[in-house]
Amino acid sequence: MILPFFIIIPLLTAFIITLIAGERDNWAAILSILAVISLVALSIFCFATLNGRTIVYEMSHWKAPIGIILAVDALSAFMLIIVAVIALTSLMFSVHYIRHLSPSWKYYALFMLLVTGMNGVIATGDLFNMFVFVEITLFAAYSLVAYGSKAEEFEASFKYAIMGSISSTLVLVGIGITYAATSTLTLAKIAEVLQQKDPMVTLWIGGIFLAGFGLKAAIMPFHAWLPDAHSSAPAPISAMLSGVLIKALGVYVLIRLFFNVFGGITIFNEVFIILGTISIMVGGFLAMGQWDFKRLLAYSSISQIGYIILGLGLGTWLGIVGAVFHLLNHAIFKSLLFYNAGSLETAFGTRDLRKMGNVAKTLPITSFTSMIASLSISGVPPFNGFFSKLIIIIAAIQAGRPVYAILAAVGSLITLAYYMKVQRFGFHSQNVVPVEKDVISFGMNSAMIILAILCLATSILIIPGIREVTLDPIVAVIMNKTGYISQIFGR
Amino acid sequence: MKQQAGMTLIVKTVTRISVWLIMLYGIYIILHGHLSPGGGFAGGVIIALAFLNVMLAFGRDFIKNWLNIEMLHDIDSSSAMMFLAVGILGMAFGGSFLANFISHGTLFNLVSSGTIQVLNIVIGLKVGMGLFIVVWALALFHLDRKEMK
Amino acid sequence: MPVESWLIFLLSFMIVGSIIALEMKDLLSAIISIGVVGLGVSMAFLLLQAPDLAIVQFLFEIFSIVIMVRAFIKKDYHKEEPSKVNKILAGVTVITLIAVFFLSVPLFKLLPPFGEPLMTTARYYLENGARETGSANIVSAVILDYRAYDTLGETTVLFTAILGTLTIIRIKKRAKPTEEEKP
Amino acid sequence: MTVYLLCFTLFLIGLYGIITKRDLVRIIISSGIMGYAVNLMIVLFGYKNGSIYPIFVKNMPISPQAMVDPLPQALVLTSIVIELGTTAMLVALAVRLFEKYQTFDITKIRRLSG
Repeated sequence: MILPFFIIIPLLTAFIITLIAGERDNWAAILSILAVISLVALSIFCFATLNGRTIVYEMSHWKAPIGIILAVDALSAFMLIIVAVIALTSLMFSVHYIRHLSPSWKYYALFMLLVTGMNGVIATGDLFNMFVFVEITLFAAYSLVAYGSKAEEFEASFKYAIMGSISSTLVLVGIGITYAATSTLTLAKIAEVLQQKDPMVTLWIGGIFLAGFGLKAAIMPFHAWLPDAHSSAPAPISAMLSGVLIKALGVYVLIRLFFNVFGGITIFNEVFIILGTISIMVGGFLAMGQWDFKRLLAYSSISQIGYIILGLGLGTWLGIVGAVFHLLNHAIFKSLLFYNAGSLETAFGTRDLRKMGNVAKTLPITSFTSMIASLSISGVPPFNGFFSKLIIIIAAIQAGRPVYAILAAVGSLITLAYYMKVQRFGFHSQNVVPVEKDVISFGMNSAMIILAILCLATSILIIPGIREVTLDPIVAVIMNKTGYISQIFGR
Repeated sequence: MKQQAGMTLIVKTVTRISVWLIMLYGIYIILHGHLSPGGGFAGGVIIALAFLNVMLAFGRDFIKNWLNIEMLHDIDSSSAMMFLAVGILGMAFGGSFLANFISHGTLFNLVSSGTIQVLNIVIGLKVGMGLFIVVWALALFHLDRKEMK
Repeated sequence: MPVESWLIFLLSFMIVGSIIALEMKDLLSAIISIGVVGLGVSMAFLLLQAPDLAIVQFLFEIFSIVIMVRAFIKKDYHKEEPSKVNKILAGVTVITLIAVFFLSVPLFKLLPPFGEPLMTTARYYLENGARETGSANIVSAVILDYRAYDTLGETTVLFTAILGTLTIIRIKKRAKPTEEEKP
Repeated sequence: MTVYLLCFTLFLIGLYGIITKRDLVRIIISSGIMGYAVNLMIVLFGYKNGSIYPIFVKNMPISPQAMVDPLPQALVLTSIVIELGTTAMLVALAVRLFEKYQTFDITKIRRLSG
């Protein structure tokens, strides 16, 4: 019964905001924060009560192949939690940050539509429905990227929109061919029917979907739009885009399709491993050459998504644990880093690392949290990023692919190098740049502190007793294709 | 461009009559969505095109007085909300989100098929108002820039 | 087969039309050619027994042409000379796309041939749709009852697109000053 | 079969346009072409030889077996609406870009690089 509320709550909030819009911009902020808090509670409740089952909700009261179903299992619930938590911190950060961008009610309405779209993609069990919600998310994202009405924002948004339209068209081709081949749109039914078909069909459909959703996940050959879009958007939106959007629309959908629906075709695993490794290396090298903080972070996202894809491609239990764990961690620390970038931009009016200075004195919280995030993302022991990267590297060795393990380790060193560069030149340089006192509001600071605490706290997920109830059910869902089908049809 | 708002007298006279016919046709299409081809999306666009017709024939200033753009915005968002409300009502009365909970009536009657007709009307309103607002905004954009120069 | 040959004729016409639209120097001619291609799509829908789609495609085509003409056909837009298409890029793209085309020819053979769809779920809609939903138009029954959730999403997409367009354009709504940042 | 391939050709022409054209309007047009091709392809997949439209008419008994597949039509209806949304948004962006840069040429719109 609770599943439709994941869509109803944010959608209703967006509609109410547009209706009462006008002078009451504060209402919009309060309403959306309330909505997102309820989503956090709902998603945690959902995850806690799952116990390895799949909750299925039949929309319009029609059974699975006839109507549309919502299906939430451990993986979906996990993604819902990530979306809700990052959205909450992002809203806390936004309240002050977007004050100079006039009519802010549109911002909140679009933000809620963004959340609606991602929740819809994650919760659905129907291929075409997934496409529709992907479109909602992308439309909201295009307009939010262009929200500041600066020339380069329009440019980034246009590029993003064109890339999005190419990828959506490819996905639609895939959907059409899937329908022609299987005559159904329910994911579980497709999985069942494709098992009896020529594997060439699966291969072909898979190739189209890999190109379509790979564009959205910004895996290496399809990455060109990401640095522009993610660095031009307002900081809280960059955090949403980099932190959750490319995961919900890209990685989550790829997992769902390639493990639960097409599962069992090894060639895709090889492709994932190779693309993942290329992403790690090239993203890392490109990030190293950047002086624009947000652009550096955007390239770093490509590199970190590479780790997730590599872990998935290994296909072993350990590799997938690492991938899922890294997905969570990356959402946390990349969002935190984008908030840092946003608060530096508020304080110094620039994103160029060379023009910043004495951050540690003037903005202690920003400086401290960015240190934690940088250490996390570069994989320094007590923080969460270390564990997930370590697991992926160990998994690569165990799977008998030492070359990829070495490359992943080198990628980690590159990450460390460019985050040390950020710390050295951005935060601890000798420049003295004047800053007004108290430019960073309470909401912005608390958003950063919450995520910094989460950076440490999520490390405990890897402790055996806790891992069994958190990460293991997710991995079980990913690895068990027949389980996915039978759970949905209730057999 | 500016000295003459809209087009010639002939166009204006024809538009005065044809707008209502177009709109009537749009409403017909919406109401018969469950019986014949068409439905909310097609009918909504027809209504938007009727407004567009007025705007092209009489100019932007006329339509500002003729239509309340604020109200169009409100209809746009409230009809989207009504769609959601039908869904939630379906949850309350039909047992599932967006369930068809109103009596279906007899096949081929004008008033039949429960929520399908309601949703057609809601979509028609939403599409009609929403699309007209887009064209209006694009037109106004040029107007704004011209005034600035 | 008459339908298939008509479709081949229409599709060839559309291919020519879209090449003209892409290669035409003048913006207005390009937009009008694409409109003609859209009307071709509408006719093809009619041939394929999809009157709902034919109406919607026809109307939406008119609408997008109006939007494009209104937005792009201004006097000051015609001054500039378009920069030359990069010959090497164009050549590589054409070769790649031709390769993709020939690679996918055997793949289309794996699908059911034209005119013989599988229709396993669709049969249910056709046999029970009118009785279960009370709608004589089965397409309406599918979009507003069996798959009403998709249509909710679709309405939301349109809502988002409109809100987004307004955000990008930034007209002054409710007398609130918009700030104009200079590039 | 020939129909599918012609439709695919239309799709590839759209893709070619998006990749090679240097003009915002042509890029928008190309994305439209891709959309047409996909919509048409999905409806082609649902066509059944010798069948009629899936609408029952009063006093005219038609067997459900003699109707084309309604589901692709429902999907394409959605997709057409989404296409229009994309077009509106791209047009709005292109107009704003023209205002900022005074050009539609994408090679001259290059503030973001790298």
